[in-house]
Amino acid sequence: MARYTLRRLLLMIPTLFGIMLLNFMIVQAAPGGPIDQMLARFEGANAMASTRLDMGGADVQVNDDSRGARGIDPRFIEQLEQQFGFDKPAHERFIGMMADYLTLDFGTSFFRDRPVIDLMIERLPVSISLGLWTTLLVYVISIPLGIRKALHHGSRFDVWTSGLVIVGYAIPGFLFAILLIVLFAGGTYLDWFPLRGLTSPDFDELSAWGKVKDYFWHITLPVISAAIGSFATLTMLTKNSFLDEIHKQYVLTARAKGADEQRVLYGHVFRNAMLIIIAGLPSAMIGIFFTGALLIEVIFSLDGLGLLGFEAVMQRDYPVIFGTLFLYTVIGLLLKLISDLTYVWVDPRIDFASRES
Amino acid sequence: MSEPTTKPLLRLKELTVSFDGNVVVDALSLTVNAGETLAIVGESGSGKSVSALGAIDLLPSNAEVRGQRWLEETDLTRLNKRDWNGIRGNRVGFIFQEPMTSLNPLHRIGKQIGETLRLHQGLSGSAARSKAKTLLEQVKLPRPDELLDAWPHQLSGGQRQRVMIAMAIANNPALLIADEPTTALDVTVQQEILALLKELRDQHGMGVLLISHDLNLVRRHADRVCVMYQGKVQETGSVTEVFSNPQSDYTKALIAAEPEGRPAEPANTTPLLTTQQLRVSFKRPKTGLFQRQPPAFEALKATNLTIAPGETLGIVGESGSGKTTLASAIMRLVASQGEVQLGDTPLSQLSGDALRRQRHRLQMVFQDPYGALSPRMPVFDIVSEGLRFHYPKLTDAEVAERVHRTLWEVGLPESCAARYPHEFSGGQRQRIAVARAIILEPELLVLDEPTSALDRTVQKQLVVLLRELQARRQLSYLFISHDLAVVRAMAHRVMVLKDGEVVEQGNCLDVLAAPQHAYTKALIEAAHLH
Amino acid sequence: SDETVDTTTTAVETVHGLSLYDSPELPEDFAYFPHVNPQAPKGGSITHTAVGGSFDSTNPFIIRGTPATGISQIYDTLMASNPNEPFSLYGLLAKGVRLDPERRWIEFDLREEARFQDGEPVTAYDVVFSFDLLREEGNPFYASYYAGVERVIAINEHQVRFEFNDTESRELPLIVAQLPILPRHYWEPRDFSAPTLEAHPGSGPYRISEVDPGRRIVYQRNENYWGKDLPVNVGRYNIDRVVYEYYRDRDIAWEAFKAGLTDFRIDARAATWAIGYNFPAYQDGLIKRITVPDVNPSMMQAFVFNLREEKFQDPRVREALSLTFDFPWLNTNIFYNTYARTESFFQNSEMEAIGEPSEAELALLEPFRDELLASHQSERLFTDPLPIEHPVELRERLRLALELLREAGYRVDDGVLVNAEGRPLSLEVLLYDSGLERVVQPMLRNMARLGIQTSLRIVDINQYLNRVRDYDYDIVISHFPQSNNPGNEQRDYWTSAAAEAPQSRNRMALAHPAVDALVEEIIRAEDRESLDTATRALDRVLRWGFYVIPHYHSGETRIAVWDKFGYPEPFPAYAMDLDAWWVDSEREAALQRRNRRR
Amino acid sequence: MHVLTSRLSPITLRRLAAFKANRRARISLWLFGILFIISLFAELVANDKPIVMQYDGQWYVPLLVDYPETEFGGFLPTRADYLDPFIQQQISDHGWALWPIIPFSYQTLDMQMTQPSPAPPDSRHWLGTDDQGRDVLARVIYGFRLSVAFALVLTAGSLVIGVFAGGVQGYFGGKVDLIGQRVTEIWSGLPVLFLLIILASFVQPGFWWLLGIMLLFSWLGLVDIVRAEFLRARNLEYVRAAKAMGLPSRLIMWRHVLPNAMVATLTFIPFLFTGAIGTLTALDFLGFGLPPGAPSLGELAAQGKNNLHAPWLGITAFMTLAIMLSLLVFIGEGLRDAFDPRHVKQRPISVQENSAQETPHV
Ligand SMILES: Nc1ncnc2c1ncn2[C@@H]1O[C@H](COP(=O)(O)OP(=O)(O)OP(=O)(O)O)[C@@H](O)[C@H]1O
Ligand SMILES: Nc1ncnc2c1ncn2[C@@H]1O[C@H](COP(=O)(O)OP(=O)(O)OP(=O)(O)O)[C@@H](O)[C@H]1O
Ligand SMILES: [Mg+2]
Ligand SMILES: [Mg+2]
Repeated sequence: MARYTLRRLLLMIPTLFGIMLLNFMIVQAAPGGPIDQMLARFEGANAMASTRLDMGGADVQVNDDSRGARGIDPRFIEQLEQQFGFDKPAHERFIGMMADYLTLDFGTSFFRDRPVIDLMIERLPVSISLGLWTTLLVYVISIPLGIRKALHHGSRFDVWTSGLVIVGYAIPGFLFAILLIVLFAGGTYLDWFPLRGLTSPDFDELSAWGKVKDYFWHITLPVISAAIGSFATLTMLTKNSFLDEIHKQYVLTARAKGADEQRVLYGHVFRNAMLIIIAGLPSAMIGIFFTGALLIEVIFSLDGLGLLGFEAVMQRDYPVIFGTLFLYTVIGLLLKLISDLTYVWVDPRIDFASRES
Repeated sequence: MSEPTTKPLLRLKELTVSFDGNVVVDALSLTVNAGETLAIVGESGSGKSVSALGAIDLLPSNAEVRGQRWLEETDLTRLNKRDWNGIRGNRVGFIFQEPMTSLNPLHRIGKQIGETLRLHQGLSGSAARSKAKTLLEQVKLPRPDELLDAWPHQLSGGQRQRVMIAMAIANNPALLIADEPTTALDVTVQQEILALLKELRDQHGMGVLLISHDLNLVRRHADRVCVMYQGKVQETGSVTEVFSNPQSDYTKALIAAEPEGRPAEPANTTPLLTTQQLRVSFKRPKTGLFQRQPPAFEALKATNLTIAPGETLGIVGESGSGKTTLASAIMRLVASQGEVQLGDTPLSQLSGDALRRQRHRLQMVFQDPYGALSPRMPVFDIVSEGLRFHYPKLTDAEVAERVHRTLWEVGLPESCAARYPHEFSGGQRQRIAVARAIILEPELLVLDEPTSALDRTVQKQLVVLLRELQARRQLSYLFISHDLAVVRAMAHRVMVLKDGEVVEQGNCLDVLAAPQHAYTKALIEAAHLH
Repeated sequence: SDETVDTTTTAVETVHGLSLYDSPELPEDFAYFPHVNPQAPKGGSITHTAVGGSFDSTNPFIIRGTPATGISQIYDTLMASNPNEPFSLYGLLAKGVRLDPERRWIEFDLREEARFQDGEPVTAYDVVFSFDLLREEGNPFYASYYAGVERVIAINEHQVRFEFNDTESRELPLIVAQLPILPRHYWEPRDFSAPTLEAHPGSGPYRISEVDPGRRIVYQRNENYWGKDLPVNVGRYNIDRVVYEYYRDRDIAWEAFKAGLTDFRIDARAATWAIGYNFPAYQDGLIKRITVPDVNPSMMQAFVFNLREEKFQDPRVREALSLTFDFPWLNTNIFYNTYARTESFFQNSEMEAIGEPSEAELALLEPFRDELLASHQSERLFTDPLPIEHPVELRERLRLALELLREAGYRVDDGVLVNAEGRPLSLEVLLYDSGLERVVQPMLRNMARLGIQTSLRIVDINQYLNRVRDYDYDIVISHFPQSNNPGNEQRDYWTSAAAEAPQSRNRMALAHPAVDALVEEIIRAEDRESLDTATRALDRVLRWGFYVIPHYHSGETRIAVWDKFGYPEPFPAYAMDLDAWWVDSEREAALQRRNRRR
Repeated sequence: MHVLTSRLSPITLRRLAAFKANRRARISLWLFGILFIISLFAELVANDKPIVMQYDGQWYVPLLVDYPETEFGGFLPTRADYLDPFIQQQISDHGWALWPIIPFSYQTLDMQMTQPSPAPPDSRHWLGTDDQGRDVLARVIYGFRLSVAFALVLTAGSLVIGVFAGGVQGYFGGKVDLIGQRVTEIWSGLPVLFLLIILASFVQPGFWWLLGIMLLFSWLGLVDIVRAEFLRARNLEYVRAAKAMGLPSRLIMWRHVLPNAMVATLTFIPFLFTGAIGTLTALDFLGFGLPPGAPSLGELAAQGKNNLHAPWLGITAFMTLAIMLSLLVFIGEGLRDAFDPRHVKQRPISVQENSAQETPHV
């Protein structure tokens, strides 16, 4: 296994390189680059990405330019190109970028003038809060629920819980988030929860317990909205995997040993049924951390990584795009390796050796 | 033999079991007294296992159980789940018929035994481990220290069966239900295990409900016997009574049935299969993911053998001696060193498609029939699959005809074709596995314990069928069995394996009559061949 | 500074205010602006909803970073404008000003008591520094905005002089008078071009008191503001705390307003205004809705034809297409009848052309009669009154449109409108804001009834800008915002020079000698009268040319506030002047009590 | 029927019976079928032109043929707009017309609305109108067809590719796995959003374009789980047995490994299906989706968000998705039961106790 692990680690280098190269080429090929963005800002049409997510409201096109724009000095464009390094050919830029990455230098955002890594670290609390609690909530509820459903397959309990999780899945997350806000945080009905953010403005002055309370008070609605759609798949997966295992001979053996239902289910069936679920956990984490909650972030005005990435794409903020991509990819590849090793840990019969055809 | 008491331990009254309306056990009544062994014998598929499972409520949910059951003074029909958990594994030990599939594949041996101890004796940690080790020693498992950390799939059939036994007796149960407990064991180990059970019985007054098709064994180890046929009890009585004076026709037939006769001599002596220096070694179990790999375990040491067309080579040997490994190596299912040659084809040098194209020439019946049948395939598909693939020209009707004929030949009704493997009894599954292999009429058929779960009558029928096929098509068999009587009826030559080495080989009758090696002697001695 | 200083300075009279055309209305000793309440109580707070989602910089002068809203209120300018006049400035940092009659230079005398918020005096060197800083390191906008300034010199600590190279522009002196003054001592050691989140000092009435990116920025009224008793400031800057709350989502911001988390809201949407106010706080009378009539020309928002396309060359085709825009339907069914059709490019101002052309207008137009007749294919421009009276009823409009198209050589062939060569007329509307789809679709549908092949394309903003810059579109939605004092920017909107430039605002790529001449006329205008004449003439040329399909405007600003504010009534004529609002402390306390109870 | 059943093999009959025994699945299948068929004939159900009409004694089939307005006394030589009050007046004066139940198509702007849109449900618009004045029900019907078609193709496509890729990697292991995995990793690292942006700069991305692009990536989600299941299953005894029988790898994978490694995949099918609709929704939401005007459920959801004062938009979008998904999940459960060898007729597993209690005691 150690050799396999080492081999996988080494293979990550070409994989990463391939991903970066492809992305670099594709991103460059997309119409509209950072220069256009700068010009757009200059013209007053600040193409903030979030307006893209928050459109269709006003009756007039978004435009707040009242100064009356004037022609742009071509020197300014040249200067921008120099500043962004576009005066160099693409392959030089790519090689330069990869060389910087080797020293873990991810560059500086074009528009924000902050190191990419700082931007990411700054947004980590939001993403981790959302991701962690959502994942936890989903796993803590779905797995026992799925098991119970498997035990009572076809019963009334099974039917109504299926209905519930499916409805949760079907409800578009952003609509649900808004519904929650209108019901529980708006000015029309109840006003129990805050509308926005991760903590209160006076967070620093609160006692430790107050801080905890404040944090969960803020995170409740976003987490519920982010989680609502995720119960269904995991619950059904758990249920079906259990249904598949629960009749096997070894379960009978466990029963014959006098193991109670809990032990049979969690001690015996669980490990057999959960291969995919346990092994999928790392990737579920990365999914939830890094991409899952774009709209939730917008609606609750939480600045998380999802929004950072999306805005970077919309603004063509190349350093942020590639920096975040690089980090996600590295983490993703590592998690993938971990999940492969988890397979072997969960089921020792699994190996990765070749089977001749 | 100890004096059986008359204190009733398990009482079944009018136990009736039906699956989706089909009655498979019809009003079975029996009593097992403390310190007594009651044997149930009977035809394969007659409902022995189902009755035993029904008694302690372990049947699947599509089974309907009626009738009354008592364990000592406890009315078993009125127990709730919690009560059952206190009884099963503690007061009632259960040895399942199919040891190969009955262990949790993802728990180490030590943990599985330890769990029983922890559940009922509260033992854990090193105490449980040392107790588990003692148990493994009691059931004569070699290398117990190492095997505690092994996964079930790293054990041979007999070894797994002994783990099952160890689990069942771990808590000194008052009642032991042993469903074919020794099918995968060679006779010497079998003797020792039975002696162990006897000792427990005598020491703790344990009652044993023994299900077996081995009449020899029943005669020597049971006090009373109950004969079942098609879900009904044919007769019950003390062993001596029933054996000396059988009442029902079936019992008579059963007692009379004994594999007999000899295979026809092969016409040809140019070898069909040759192995040279065939060796297999396995990685030893590792305790942790990143632990150092211990040195490999040599399961099969350099083995040479030849089989001529129309010849049967019997393989006997101690459980765990490498018989299955040898078969798998010949089948090229495990990585091995050395040469295997089939006819002119050097199998060991082929791989991929070339090897696959040779495969229809040699087929195998696996020791673990349950595991070897796709759980989601109905029997018809299982049996017909190879046929359809290797003989694509056959029409659907021809395929169906051959499948039904083969099923009939192995003694299965046509109606079973649409059922799934789990809906059969152990012996029936074994016959499905045999049917799947013989339907292809390969040149070489490797049979790994094909009769272990069959009662004498069916066994006899199968032996006859195999011999007839051999005679007709000049099939060669590699026949692995613990049952020397069957080996005698099937094999031209035998080979005795011990610890991965061939300790003796020769003409079947010669070896059986005049064994050279000490192990062979012990084996034949224990077998009580007539 | 050791620059040589022109001694003619003293010959020019020092004045207290400037106005674009005439002299300022208010006398030198005015006590306060007429609209303010000089007794307005101080205190309280106002919470705005900030647009744009988030900010990451407190420096609004540079191109990088997203600046926080409202930063400008921490800076004083040299002069402050009077909301009651179109464009008149009175001394703020400057107590007196001298403008060369030839407009070659302007001089300001700074007030000695002027102080930055950190106590340092505001000097002429700060002015020079600010100007150079903005022009060199600031948003490139400033470089072009101040392009007409040759140089700025500090005559002494309290006198500063701007020298112009562009003496044509009447606006330029006023523009420099609005230059925000940044503290040199603070910025000199710092990198100006990089975004920052520091609460840097200004000299104005408010200072930054809390910076919480992504959440809010708070400005606190400066108790010791050096200029609080200046006439331009009396009765203004009354509210203690000005808060801008950031919400990434518009709907959530609306919820926040309903919940009382923000207390001031400008409603950009007809539907919310019409039916959204049915929540408890409004029903309890705690929220007040005010409509303030627009004080500046309503912005022209319109579908713009790309005249580079052959198919849009014919004015009859453009007119026919204009007829397919069924505003009455839109207004009734989508906009709750809250909008009015925009007709003029200078709608809602005296610069709008109405009725038949006046003599003066005709005088400007006559020299181009031939070109205009050729380009407009009709005499209507010279003879017909404005606004253009189209038939209102849709079928009639379509009938007329079809006639026009036939005149232009089109015919309907098997349901498809084709030109003489048999090529179908097909066009595509390019959008990036899907919210405006509802404005486009009905028009496209009507076009389709004429047999025109239409499509709507919604692309992401980057691609949109890219294509617009390359004139790669048939029709886009564009805007022509106008101030009360049109000037240089008109060149960018309409002239043939701009039509060539890739980055201009001349989205229709209009190139017409008459228009070019009229634009110069506007820029040159010496007084209001001639300015208005020139704009009206331009308006006529543009409107009769059907270069755009005008949209609609609301003509008023819709404001909803939690009822705790006092404000000047009537509203000043040329700006809303929120700075003159104040908070009624009793009502504020009552609201707070209520909101706490909820 | 009898002929049919007698021709089916006993095992198929048994599976059919198991499926039928699941009442929810049966009803769901019926409902889904009915809905889908209705939506297949959407043009007959919701359209802005009459199915047939008679005018001045002449027969017309506007549903199939485009008649110019001039036929009916108008002046426009282009396809008549039958909702135009003038034409309607003409028709009622000169003949009659048979209209579909919903006289609006998905793109029809109602020119005679009684209240500003988005308008709440009323007798004219059963589910109200959206913010452009289009009939929501008509859009839902067409949108259902479009979404289901999209999802069907996408699901089927991703299943085939995903199961194949995952299966091959998992089953063969070794180099195939090692290299295949790296390729999938690189593939999944491709920036979908940018590809869409690039695509949008060349063509107006329509149904098939989106389908194609999505198909390039949608299967990636399946690869890992299928691979994991194959990795496990390939070591099982029955797979060895199949191998010993001489079956080629493809058959072993197809007939032995796959059916036993499909739990997760089968579970995911309904979700893949709705996920595909969700993807379309998200793309529409971000503006990279179907061309404007297309009847998309995603656009409806986005409208729901942008028009909170018009809750019927969001509710309709949600109900449509919820109903569709529930039906699919229930059908999926029925299929699972049908192919589950141990399927028991809808009885909870804990019957053991019950049966014990039923037994009369002495
Ligand atoms: N789950 C099931 N569903 C339907 N029928 C079953 C099921 N399990 C067992 N049977 C049937 O019940 C009958 C009795 O089976 P049982 O396992 O008790 O046989 P057995 O006497 O133990 O035979 P063997 O000696 O072969 O093990 C058999 O005919 C078998 O086909
Ligand atoms: N995968 C494996 N890994 C490690 N050891 C193994 C593995 N498979 C078998 N062994 C060991 O190899 C030895 C031979 O096993 P094999 O299955 O060939 O025995 P056998 O002769 O068939 O015994 P039985 O009669 O009990 O079936 C046993 O000791 C077993 O523990
Ligand atoms: Mg049995
Ligand atoms: Mg064996």
